[in-house]
Order: sequence, then structure tokens, then C-alpha cells
Amino acid sequence: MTDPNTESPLDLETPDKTFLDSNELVINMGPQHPATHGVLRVILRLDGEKVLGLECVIGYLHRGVEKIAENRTYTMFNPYVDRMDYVAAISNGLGYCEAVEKLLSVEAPPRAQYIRVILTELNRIASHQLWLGTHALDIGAITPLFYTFRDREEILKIFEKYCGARLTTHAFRIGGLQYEAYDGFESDVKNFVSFVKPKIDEYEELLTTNRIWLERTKGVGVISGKDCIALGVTGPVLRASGVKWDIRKALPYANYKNFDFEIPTGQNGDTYDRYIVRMIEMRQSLRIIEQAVGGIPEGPIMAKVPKVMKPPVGEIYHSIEAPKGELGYFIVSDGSTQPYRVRVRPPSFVNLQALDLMCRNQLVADVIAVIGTLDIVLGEVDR
Amino acid sequence: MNPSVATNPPVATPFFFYGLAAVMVIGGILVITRKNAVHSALALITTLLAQAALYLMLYAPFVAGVQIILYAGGIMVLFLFVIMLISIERASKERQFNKQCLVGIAAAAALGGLLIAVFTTTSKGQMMFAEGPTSYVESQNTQAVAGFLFDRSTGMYMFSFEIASLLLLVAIIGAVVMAKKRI
Amino acid sequence: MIQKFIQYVQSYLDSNQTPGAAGNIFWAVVYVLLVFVGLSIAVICMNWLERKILAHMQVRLGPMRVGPHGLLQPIADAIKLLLKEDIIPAEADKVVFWVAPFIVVLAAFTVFVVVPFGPTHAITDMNIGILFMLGVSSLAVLGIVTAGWASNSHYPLIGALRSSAQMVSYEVAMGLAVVSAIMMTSLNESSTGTLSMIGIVQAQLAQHEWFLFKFFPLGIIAFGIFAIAMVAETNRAPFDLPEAESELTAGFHTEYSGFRWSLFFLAEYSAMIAVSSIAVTLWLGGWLRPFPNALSGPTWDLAFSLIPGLTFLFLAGMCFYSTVRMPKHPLFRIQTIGLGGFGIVLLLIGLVLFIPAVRVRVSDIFWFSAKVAGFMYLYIWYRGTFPRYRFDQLMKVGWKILLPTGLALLIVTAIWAMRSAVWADVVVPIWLAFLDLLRRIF
Amino acid sequence: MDAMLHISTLHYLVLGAALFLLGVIGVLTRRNVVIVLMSIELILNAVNLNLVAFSRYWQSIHGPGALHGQIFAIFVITDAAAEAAVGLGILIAFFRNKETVNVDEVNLLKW
Repeated sequence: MTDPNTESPLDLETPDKTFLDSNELVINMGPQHPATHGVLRVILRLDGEKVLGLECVIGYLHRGVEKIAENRTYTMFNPYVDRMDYVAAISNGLGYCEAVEKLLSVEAPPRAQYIRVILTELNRIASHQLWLGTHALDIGAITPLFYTFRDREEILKIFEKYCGARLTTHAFRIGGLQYEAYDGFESDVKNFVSFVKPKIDEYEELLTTNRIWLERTKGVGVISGKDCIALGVTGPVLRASGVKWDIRKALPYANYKNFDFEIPTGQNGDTYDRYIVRMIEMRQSLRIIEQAVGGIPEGPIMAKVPKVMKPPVGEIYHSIEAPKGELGYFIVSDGSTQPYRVRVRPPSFVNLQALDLMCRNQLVADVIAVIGTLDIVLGEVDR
Repeated sequence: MNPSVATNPPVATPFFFYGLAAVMVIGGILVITRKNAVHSALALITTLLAQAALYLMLYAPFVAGVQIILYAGGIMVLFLFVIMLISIERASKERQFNKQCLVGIAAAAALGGLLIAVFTTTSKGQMMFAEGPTSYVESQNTQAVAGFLFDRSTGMYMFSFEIASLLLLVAIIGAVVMAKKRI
Repeated sequence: MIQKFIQYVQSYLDSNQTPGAAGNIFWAVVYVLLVFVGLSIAVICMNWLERKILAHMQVRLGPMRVGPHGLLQPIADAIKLLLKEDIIPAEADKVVFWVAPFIVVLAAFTVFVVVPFGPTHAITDMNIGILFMLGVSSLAVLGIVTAGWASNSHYPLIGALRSSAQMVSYEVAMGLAVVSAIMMTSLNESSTGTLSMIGIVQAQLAQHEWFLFKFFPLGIIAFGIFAIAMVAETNRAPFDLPEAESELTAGFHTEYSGFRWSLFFLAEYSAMIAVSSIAVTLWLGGWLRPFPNALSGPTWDLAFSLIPGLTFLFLAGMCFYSTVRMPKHPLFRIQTIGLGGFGIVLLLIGLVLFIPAVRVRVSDIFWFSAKVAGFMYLYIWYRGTFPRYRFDQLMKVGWKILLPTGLALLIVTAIWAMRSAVWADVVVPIWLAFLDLLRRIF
Repeated sequence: MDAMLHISTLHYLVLGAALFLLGVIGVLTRRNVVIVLMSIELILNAVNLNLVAFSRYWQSIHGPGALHGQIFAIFVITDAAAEAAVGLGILIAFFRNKETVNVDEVNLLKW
């Protein structure tokens, strides 16, 4: 990708050569490999254990989400977006609902905005927890996985109480919310915040200063901020490379401008920095939740939207900061009840393009670490 | 702690000797006849282990230990490594014996004949190397070997030992120079 | 005839030698069987304990269904493994594929011939004991390499090459640490050391010190090197690269299943016990009870010899406590009875251990096993805590950290052990020559 | 029959000679370099067996301290290790250049 001179690993025929006499060994990882987070297939070109280059083969989970959108009304398409990044379904829903709201020129009432922010940030924490558990598991630490899943469970319980679903929640509606916050929602969220704060310290205790963790992550999968921007990489990966870009601050959506939080950045752009950035992001999310849960205003939860939505002819691009990076929706309306075209800019898909660059001249074991640190969800990559 | 041989004579010596000797000879034959080099290596390992057992019967436990740890555990692992690194798929399908194999077998037969001839002419029906009745102090074997190699007063092989370490150093460097792709 | 046999059997009981040294075949066979059965039971217990302890470290319960608290889970697993279809890949080298697990198991079990569970509780005591243990346990590499090769598949081959490279490299550091401990055995009147496992422990008894604390901090450094190398040697976390499932699915035994796979499992755990026994023998005083010299005398002997029985009584008490806390529900009846029965078995064992004749013979074995069990817990703890090393880092630790440390340690230990000779033969003459030189100049 | 049952030094010498012959046959007839190297190991082992057997014989004559044969055996094992390392190194270098492990194709210096 960055070096046009290297031929594609797919072109290599594999003659009857062994490790010694050939400089290159082509190895296929996946799509059923335990460490590729679903059905990613990676074709590695190796010299010994050193990676000369790799190519991702995707599409094993393709369901045609974008095409489906063209045959559904705006409301009917809403649940489908949950199935893209299924570990951060609420963020997907937020992005879609806000994009359509923008197209319809309506705005969700403040109370709905607050509850949306709380749920989205909770979902960000859940997504990061799942990332941390699986990433640590890939590097060989089993225990963090169980810790993070224990605490993620509390978040899922709140979701379940709120809307009845745990994973693909379909929590938001175009124009606001369907459900009023249940009784005790605020105290549940407050309890969760005080519950999870020491738990994040617990994860860090296991990993942050662990010598082996440091050796496995420092200087691994380094990518510079310039390369990140060139490849369109966003989210924690971009921020760990030192670029202070967070859509919540840069192009505020929902009511994020009302909240006080910081954007963590790293310097080295290696796996360790990405880990630290995500850990701080979890804490910042808690900070946002604390502020939001104290100030939920009274009022309606649904804006006035027509029963049959017919947005005016035009197009809109709206992006939000999903846990994995910039999640954008590009919607073209032809004035009918169904969108003419929906294009999703999934952060995982774009971030995955950096894998080849980050893995060059690293070892095979680092590929696993880098795939983990990119935090991809194949449902979103393939759509 | 110091069992003398007199109270504890070795049991069933002929049984173990012939058994181990058979294992060794069969192993040796397999080494030189197998197509697949890995099979040869496994046969050689069997031979080496049987030989270590024979060393134990010869009251040389330290040599037996060195045989196991160095030969079976070290050198043969190296052999297996190399066999796996180079392709043997093709080699095992090709002709196994070289052009001069008949000549080679003839030469080996001649050598065998020579050995037999030497044996028959020198022994003349007498028992060669008749041993006197002695007790072998097995429990002090390691200490005695160490005495030869390291001791100030009895260490007559100390210099040779140092030379051997130099030889190993040269071998390490040589092997690295030979086998490394880019130095 | 029978009389003679009984006499033969009894004649050993009066001697204070190992069956191998006494040349008593009957007792040698008995000991072999005891060690084999005991080892298999230990592996089964380890299996259950590892799953339970690891589970509790990871805030989960672990096996709970098969038997009370999953006590019968290892047996169920074993039955499952034995009944599984025996698969040999079509492209595999059948003979080698078949032989490889047996090499590994043989290597892992044979080392226990010289493990000293007590001054007389070893199958035999070899003059080259520790050398034999290191040598035979290094034969496991052959089994692993051949297993990986015979599977005729990429991942097993890479796993096997990694595994054997790792074992061969860490053997070096391990050997250096062992040598420094063996050097310490020579610090007696006759100044001849020993390689015999029993002799090493007796040297610690005679020198009134575990070698762990000998020449502080040299003993501890040697022990540390060995403790790291032994984890790498047994391919356990954090050095479990050959089995790194996120990279290589399951390493060299990817293609193995059923009975053959269980042989690898058995070998892995018995190898763990074997290297732990080496560590216990060399540095932690083997079968010696704590403070054999400082707290000597019949009263202390009696007090310490009661500990094995009390331990089992404590375990039985815990079982009964759990039995009482079991839910009173018909569904749990069998489980409750099972747990209570297990408690009664432990209680009986504990009571048997109070009989003086048994007590005297068993206490050595108890202390040895307790120390080994400590290492087993460490293994589980590591697995719950550490991420995995990368292969080049692993090699770096082995060759660039442990090996130079080991070499330096060896030299320092040697100088320290021979310090009077070094002082008299090296330092003093050089100093005198230096003085002489000064005198000539001025 | 008694000579068969009493295992003397001679028995070991005969066994050693047999192994030596096997090794010689392997060296002279096989094409695969790896197997040739293994045959050389066989020869060295045959020699070792003789040395240790003679060591026992020597002990029976000169007392239990006469272990010279065993010392020699240890040196031979050291030598075998060095030989295997260098030999296999050469083999790898050769294989990388010519992609073959057959001895009769090593003929660059023939003419």
C-alpha cells in the first residue's frame, strides 16, 4: 500500500520450497484463526519470522447492510446499523439517528440528548473493555479478559433494563428516544461509575507496569501521525500517534460541548500508547457520564417528527466519534421514504488499512498484537 | 551409601548385554538403510541410548550421562533440526546409494575380513583381555573423572580439557559462519 | 520358599538404603509402581487444582458440575479423552507420529527414578543423579521435534522448532545454575562434591543450610535463574510460545487428539513436577523438614511429624464445612454425599498418618511434596498473571540475561567457595610480587 | 557356552567392530549427506565403546582409579559435538547454494 514496488503476496505461487532455500514463506492466517477477531483472513509474507508484508482478505461477514438500506424506510433501517459494530451498537445508532435528524432538520430534545450521551459513553467503556480483554488474551494474559467481562456485564445490565436488549440494543429513534429512562436509571449509572473506577485501576495494575506487557507492546506496530492521516486512520489509533483529533471536540455533535473532558494523546504511536490512550478514554468517559447523569433535564424525549419520513432531496454526511474512530454516515435522499443511498464510513475498515504498514518488519507474534490493538470488529469491516 | 560390587553383583548381565547389543546393531542397520533421514536419526538415537546403557554396565556412569545429555539430547536434536530445515521430500524419492556403493561395500567387507583375521590370528583360541577379579568403584566414578580433568595433583588431562574447550569455540564460530545467511 | 521370599522382603525394611542401592528387586518394583501411581494421581490433582485455582483468580468458579466442586472432572476428562476417535492425519508419518508421544512420556517419567522423596525413599540413588535427570528430561525435546515433524503441517512444525529451540537454549542456563549448587556440595571435610540427589540433600543437612541461603545472595541468584529456566523448559506461561494459541493454534500437538494428546498432557505435568523436584532438591533442602538443625530434639521431631496428619485433618475439616453448607435440596443430595465421603477419606488418611510407624516413614515424603506443591502453585499463578513473551524476547532473556548471569555466578561461586585457596595462591603471591616490584623500583 | 555367558571385554570389542563396519558402509555407500554424517557418528560411537570397554579392562589390571579410557571417551564425545556442528553448518551452506543434499553432487573441485 505504501510501497508500490512490493508485489502482492497473493501473486506468489508457492513452489515446493522449504524454509531454508527460500527467502519468503507465505502463510495464511485465518479466517478461522483464533486471534483474528472473527473472520479476518491475513496472508502473511514471511522471511523466517519477520513479516515482509501482508494482505487482508475481508468480506467473509458481508451482509450488504448498505444495499439493504436502499430498500427500507429510514425508520426500518435503524436496527440494521446495530449489526455493524455489534460491540458498540449504541454508537452506531447515535450516528445514524443524528444523520437522519440532520437531513430532516430536527433536533432531539435536551433530555433525550443527555440520555443518549450517557448510553453512548457507557457503550464506549464496554467496547474498550472488550477490546482490552481480547487484546490482552492475544498477548497471552488470560486474566484481564475475565475482569473486563465481569465489569462489562454491569453495563449490559443497564442496557437491558433500559431497552430490553443487551448487545444490539436499537436504543435510539430518529428524533429522540422511544423509552423514558426507567426508575432508578440515574442511581444505577451512578453506582456503576463508582463501581468501575477502581476496576479500571485493577486492569492497569495487571498490565501497565508488567515487564512482559511493556516488552510486548512498546515499539510494536508503530505508526506516525502523518501516516495515520494519510491512511485515514482515526480514533484512539490516531490519538496515540500524537494527533489531537476527536470529533466530540472537533465537530461537536449531540451535546458534547456541554461537557468537560480531555482528549488523551500519545507520543510514540505504538501499541503501548494505544493501550494507555484507551485506558484514559475510559476514565474520561466516566467523567462525562458523571457530569451528564447529574444534569439530566426534565422534558420530552421525542422531537416532533412526521410519521412518514420524507426528507427533502439532498445529501448529508454526519460523523461521530465511535469507540473505534470516526463513524460517518453519508445519506442521499431522493425525497422518498427510502434513502437513495447510504454509505457508511466504518472506522474499523479504514483502520485496518494501516495493518500492513504497522506490521512491516515486525514478527509474526506482533501481527497478533497489532490486530488486537487496532480494535477491529469484522461486522463493521465487512458490513 | 557405598555399595561394593561384592555384595551386589550385577544381575542378568548376559541378558542385558545381548539385548542391548541387538538393539544397537539393528539400530545401526536402520541408520544406514532408511530412506527418510528422520527415521535414520531416530534409529541412531535408539542406538545411542542403548550404548549409554552399555556404559552403565561397564561401570562408567559419568560417560553414560554425558552420552545421554550430549549425544541424544544435544547432537541428535541438531541433526533433527537440520533435517527439518532442508527438504527431504525429494531426497527420499531419489536413488539412495551412490555410484561406488558396490565398491564401498566391498571395501567394508574387506575391512571386516581384516578384523576377523586379526582376531583369529592373535587370539589363537585363547581368551583375550582376561580380566582379573576386581571391584569397580562405581559410586566414586564422577569424582575420579573430575580428578583426572581438574585436580591439581592428579589432573593429567587438564591441558587437553582446555584444548577441547578451544576446539568447541572454533566449532561454534565455524558453524555460525557456515550456516548464517548474512553475517 | 515363601518364607525365603518374606525374609527377602523384610530384609530391606531393616536396611537404610534405597531399593536400588540395596539391590532388592521386589522393593524396587514396589517403589516404581508407587512413584508411577503417585505421579498419575498428582497429575490428576494438578489438573483439577489448576482449573480451580486459575478460575478463582479469574473471578469464575471453574468446574462445578461433575462431582462436588468438580472433583470428578479430571476423571471425566480422562474418560472422554480415552474414548475419543484416534485420528492420524493422512499425510502424517504414521510410525513417527505414533512414537513421538511415547518418547515424551518416557522421558518425563524416567527422571523420577532418581528423585529423592526421602533419604531412603527413592527408587535408586545414582552417582550421576542430577546429570541423569537433566539428560533424560532433555530427551523430551526429541519427542516434541518428531511430533511436530510427523504431523506434516505448518503450525505443528513451527511450534516444534520453537519449542525445541527454547528448551535447548534454556537448558544451558539451567545447567549453569545447577553447577553452582553442586559446587556448594563440596564444602565439607573431604572437599569432594557429589552429583547424587540424596547426597546433595545430605550435604545441605550437614552444612546446616539450604543452598538457597548459602553464600547469600549467590544461592538465591542461582535459584532464580533455575526458577525462570525451569518454567521455560516446561513450556509454561509466560514462556508458553510453542502452545501460543493466538499464534500457532496449539503448537506441536495441534494434530494430536484423544489418547495421544493426553500423553502429551501427562508428560507436560510430570515434567513440571520433575523440574520442581530438582529445584527443591538443590536449593530447598529436599525432604528436610524446616529447621532440622535449629529446632532439633525429640520434642520438635514429634511436633513436626504431626504436621502431615494435621494437614489432612484440616483438609477434611474444610470438606465437612463445605458439606454442611451445601444446599439442602434433593438435587444436591449425591453431591453432598460425595463431598462428605471425600472428607471422610481425607480424615482416614489423616488419622493413618498419626500412627507412629507410618508417621516416621511418611513425613519426609510429605515435606518434599509440600515444597513441590508450592512450585506447582507458582506455575498456576504465573499463568494467571503474565502475558506471553515474544520469541525473540524469549531468546534474549535466555541467552543475553540468564546465560551471562549464570556464567558470572559460576565464577563468583567458585572463587567464593575456594576463597582461602584463592587468597593463598593468587592474591597473596600477586600482592607480594607487586610489593617486590615496588621495592626494586624505589 | 561359558564364554558366551560371561561378558568379557572381547564381547564389547566385537560389538564395537560391528558398529564400526556399519558406519563405514554407511559413509561409503549413502548419498544423503545427513545420513553420511550420522554414519560418522556411528563410527565414533563404536570407538567410544571400545575405549570404555578397555577402560574397564585397564581398571581390572591397574586398580579402580585407571579411568583413562573413559576420559578419552569424553574427549571423543566433545569432538563429535564439534564435528556435528561444523558438518551440519557446511551442509546448510551447501544446501542453500545447490539445493541438494547428495554427496556425489559435490563435485565443484573435481577437475
